Amino acid sequence: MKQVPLEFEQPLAVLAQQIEAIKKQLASNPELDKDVQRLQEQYNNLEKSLYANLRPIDHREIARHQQRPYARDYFERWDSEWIEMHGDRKGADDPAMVCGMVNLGDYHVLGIGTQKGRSLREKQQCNFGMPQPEGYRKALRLFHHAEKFNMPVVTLIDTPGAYPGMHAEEHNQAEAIAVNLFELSGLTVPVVAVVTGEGGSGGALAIGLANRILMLEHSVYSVISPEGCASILWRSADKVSEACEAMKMTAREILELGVVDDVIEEPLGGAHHDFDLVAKKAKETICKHLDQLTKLSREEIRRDRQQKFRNIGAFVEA
Amino acid sequence: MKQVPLEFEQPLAVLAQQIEAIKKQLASNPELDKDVQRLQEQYNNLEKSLYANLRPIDHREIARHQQRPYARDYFERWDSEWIEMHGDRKGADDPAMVCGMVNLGDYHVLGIGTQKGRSLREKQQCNFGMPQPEGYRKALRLFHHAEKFNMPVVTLIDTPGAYPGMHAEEHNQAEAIAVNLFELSGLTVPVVAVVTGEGGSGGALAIGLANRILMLEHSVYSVISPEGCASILWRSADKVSEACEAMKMTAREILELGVVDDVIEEPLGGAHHDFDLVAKKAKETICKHLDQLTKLSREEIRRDRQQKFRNIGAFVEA
Amino acid sequence: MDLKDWFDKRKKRRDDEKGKAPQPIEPSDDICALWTNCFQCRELLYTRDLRVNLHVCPKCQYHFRIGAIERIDQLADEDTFEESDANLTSSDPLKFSDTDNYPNRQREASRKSGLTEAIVTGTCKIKTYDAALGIMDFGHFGGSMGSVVGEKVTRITERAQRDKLPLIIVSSSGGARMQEGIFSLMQLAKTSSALKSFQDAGGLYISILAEPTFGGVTASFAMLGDIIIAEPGARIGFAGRRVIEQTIRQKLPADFQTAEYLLKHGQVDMVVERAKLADQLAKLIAFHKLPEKKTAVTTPDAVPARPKQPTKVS
Amino acid sequence: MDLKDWFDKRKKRRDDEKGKAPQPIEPSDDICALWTNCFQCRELLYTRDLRVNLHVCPKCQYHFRIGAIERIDQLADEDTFEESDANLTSSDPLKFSDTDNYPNRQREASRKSGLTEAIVTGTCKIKTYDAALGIMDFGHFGGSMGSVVGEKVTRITERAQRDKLPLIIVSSSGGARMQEGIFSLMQLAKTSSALKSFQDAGGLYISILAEPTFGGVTASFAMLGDIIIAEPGARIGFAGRRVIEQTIRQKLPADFQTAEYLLKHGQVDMVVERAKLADQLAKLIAFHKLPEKKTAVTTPDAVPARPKQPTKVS
Ligand SMILES: [Zn+2]
Ligand SMILES: [Zn+2]
Repeated sequence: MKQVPLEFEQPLAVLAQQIEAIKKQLASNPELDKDVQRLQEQYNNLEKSLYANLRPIDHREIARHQQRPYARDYFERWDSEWIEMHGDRKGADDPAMVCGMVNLGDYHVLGIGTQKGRSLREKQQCNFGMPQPEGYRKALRLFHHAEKFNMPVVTLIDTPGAYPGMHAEEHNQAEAIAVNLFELSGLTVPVVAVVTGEGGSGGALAIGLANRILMLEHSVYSVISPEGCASILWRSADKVSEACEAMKMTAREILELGVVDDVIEEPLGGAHHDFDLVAKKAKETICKHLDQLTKLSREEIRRDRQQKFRNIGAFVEA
Repeated sequence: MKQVPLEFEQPLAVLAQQIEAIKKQLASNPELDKDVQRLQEQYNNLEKSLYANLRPIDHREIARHQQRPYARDYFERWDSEWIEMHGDRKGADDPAMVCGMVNLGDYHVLGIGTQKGRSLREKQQCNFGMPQPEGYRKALRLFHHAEKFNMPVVTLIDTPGAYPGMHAEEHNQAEAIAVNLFELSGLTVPVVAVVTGEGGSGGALAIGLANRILMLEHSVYSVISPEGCASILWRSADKVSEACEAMKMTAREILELGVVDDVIEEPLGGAHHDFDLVAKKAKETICKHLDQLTKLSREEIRRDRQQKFRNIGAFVEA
Repeated sequence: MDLKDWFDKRKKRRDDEKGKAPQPIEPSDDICALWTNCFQCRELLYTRDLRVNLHVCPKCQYHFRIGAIERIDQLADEDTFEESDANLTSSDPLKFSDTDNYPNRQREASRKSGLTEAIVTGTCKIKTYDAALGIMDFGHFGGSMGSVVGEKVTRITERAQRDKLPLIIVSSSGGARMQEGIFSLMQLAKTSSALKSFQDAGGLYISILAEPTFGGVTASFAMLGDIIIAEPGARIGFAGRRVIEQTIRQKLPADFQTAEYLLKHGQVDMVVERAKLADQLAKLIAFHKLPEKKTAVTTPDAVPARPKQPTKVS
Repeated sequence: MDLKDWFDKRKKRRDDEKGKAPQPIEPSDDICALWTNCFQCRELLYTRDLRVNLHVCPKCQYHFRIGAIERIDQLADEDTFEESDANLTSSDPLKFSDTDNYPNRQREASRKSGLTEAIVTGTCKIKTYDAALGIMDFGHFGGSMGSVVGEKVTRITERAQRDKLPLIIVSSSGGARMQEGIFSLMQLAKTSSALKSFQDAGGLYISILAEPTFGGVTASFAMLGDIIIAEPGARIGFAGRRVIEQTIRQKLPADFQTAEYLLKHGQVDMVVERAKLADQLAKLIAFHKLPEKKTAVTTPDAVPARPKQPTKVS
């Protein structure tokens, strides 16, 4: 798959083109080899320096890269025979929420993830990864399935947020999210959530109330979209980068704030450069946490999760 | 409220007219008084004999009388300050399913009943008493409320059945009914169901899986509408009366079959002749059964209900 | 013919035929005819080929209705099915009579289906996994649910609970057994109640919906699966299509109430073609057998892939 | 001004005024102005009359937004409210700054609202019934939920669970406190989790939705009531109207996201006008206090009908 460069990667793309152009002349002009080597070195240095100095908004661009691996890409790599489960049983099957039975290492887990869609058609069906209330209720059904059969729940989060539409409001999007939080907090099976791309607001949290929250290196997680934040607080759409910075939405920042438990490294350039590697690393990290969690009793697993969220908050008690 | 006579009551109606006509002449012609007395006696005898020899289809006509008391009529009479609870929390509030908190004698009960609607507009809103899946899910929500707060559930059944429509099928009418049966069977609070009019098929049973099933004297309860039965088995719409007879759908017959626990008497002519009296009798009978049920532990209450239905069936074991 | 006899005879026949080349079968009373028209694509199919293909049209994948015995044969490992409660038969509690009486209609139904009731229940192995099984047969009395169907579903559920077996029920039903009146209706309550106990105890129930599943069966045990599978093209619903069209006075979409329509509307977990059904069931059972220890995992891969020979019935 | 001081002063004033004829009040910094235009019917209303009428327009029944103190005053029996956790204040975990920094914005919010945070919590009696109470105030920082709101909701829920009190929360919020970033979002999880424990323990939680309730508050504790009540005309939703219109590029119905619209769409149990709210709460609490014995029933009728005087604030 040919990588589509992001805006901040343009200098790299230009270098790469130059290298390609010279390489074509190599056969007739062997002494150009040195130029190629020099340029390749420049390329490598530039890439490293770019990725060593990413701004929050750059992370966000990587997190939203159109070639980024989505939930199905992980499930397929973890278990080529994973079995998808459809529907909320009450009238809808939301393609933006993918659920199924996945063999993850030695664990049988209920995998639940938002799905943005790759092709335009799939994107539209998935509302670009923004679930309807029915999607959250499908996830809820599977939470209960996991609880009944004592299976860990692994959720993959990559959503701009819950879909803001008329149908969604009429069908009580807010309740769908709230009830998921409510029920997730009561599960006695381990829940591990991974923010693989964008973690957008309540629509992300609705499958993210977990014993362990992991984030991919370039993924982001925020209470409101930077666009929304910029337009409300700065009253200017130009201030998205400032908003990204101010909200502390990158994996490393949130790890430092103590909300996230682990950050999963991505290959240089982002997860879309090597799906297999990222799926493997994610699997290892998830299993590491499952290994810890399954040592607890079921009641302890619930208490662990409740305690985790009980303690999140920053305030002064005079 | 002036009573609207049913077809089999026409002879009575004719007599009543004659009596009215003569009464008008009484002032100028006092000796007609004897005729009035004689006719009134005739009327009373005819009424008694008609009601002593009702055919199943006559019961059904009384059960479907347009002036028959509906769920709201009972709730209002039991508790003038009863509090209605609306909605399934997920997008709809089905007016065909009325739910609320009702003080019934000394009990705080969750009252749940189908509602046919009195005015044409209300009838249409209520789909003539045929709930949508959302109506059953509203009831389900209240079952859980009752379970949580240890309140008896009292259901009032008067429905031709679940609504057979495209929306209903799309939203899984079958699942809505099945899940209600499933969840009702697990409740540990007393459930008393009263068939007050028509008990039509699965749509009735969906709020009827109770510790005690009571029927009003003229109410009917059947697995399929007599029209449906006639058209399938006799292949003739004319055979409705035969179907009514064959299916054994009247209160007394079902009592004899052992499926129903008690029959509540109606005033001569049917429940619509005296709402207050019928509401009072229904209340007394329900409370009598609640008195018995609340003597059991919560687990015993559940077992009592499960055992009741475990034992229903007629078969030969060779 | 008694079901046990049938299975015995079949086993004998299979043993006899081992190693022989396939023989053309003769049309007989037992099987319909030599040639069958596909209901969907109208293709003329050689009946034996159709049977070998699990009664799925090789051209358009139309899934023909199949009887309980055929179905058991397709799902259960060879000679592992043990029937339970075969001795339960309908009584006539209402002394019901329409243009004919209920006992006569029962006899007629049994003559046509070769079964005593609209469901066969028992235990078996599915790709080596133990399971409790219930298979409805639309060919018997329209797969209608009376007291016997209700009782047998309840008993196999209780059996599954007692013996900690996964429960698998294949539904195919036109609805209620009208001739048993209120008793028929109450079977919805009885079966749902049994399933509640089973599922509260942690039992796995996989419900399979086959062409057609309607009415009381859909509104009770068929819709209560932990996992619900539909066969391709199967029509499934609560109310029948005609009743709905009469009520709403409007044409319904062509795919209304099909398995695929239900999948789209979130009512079934998956649509699985008949040829893959047994394997899928084995995978699902394996997945829900949880490893107590990490090392004790039984993955579906561990299931021996034993090729299954379709039974030749004559 | 400290909330406790405020209540003390108010009590003193009320004591002073006992037996006096009502005095015309002077406009001051504390109250807005002598006259108010109704937002809905544009009627010019004498502000004092409006206040006496619980801030409900006497002409069109428009329910004005009211502050937390006003609301407590309307719901709690006189002098029964005891505030908890008044000592919690926001910190600035992200060192957040947009066109101004977060601490400055906090000070500004407090100056406007007279409160330290967007919710006031405590215990009180409502028509003689003990209750735990949380009242949000849209006038403070748009009723946004940050760590303090989350912590106070959690603590009052834990208090209700410990002391077996019914929990009543009046929500009014524009959504998240952006300045607290991910901490703000996590308060949805924290409050919902606390409510799960409370409700598993059998606690009664009545959620009241007041104009306006949006975003994270709706998507957590506001929608988790055993009973959900909305005030007439209140706008309630997850996403804001403008965001939705931009997304679907289509005009929304005029009554979209109003309390009455939500009632029609099954999202709230009832819409209760402000004048009847305290009585309704008392009835609901009474109904859920179950008689252990038949004879020990406490019916709402047993509640003394004590006429409540609206507080005059100056
Ligand atoms: Zn075909
Ligand atoms: Zn007004």
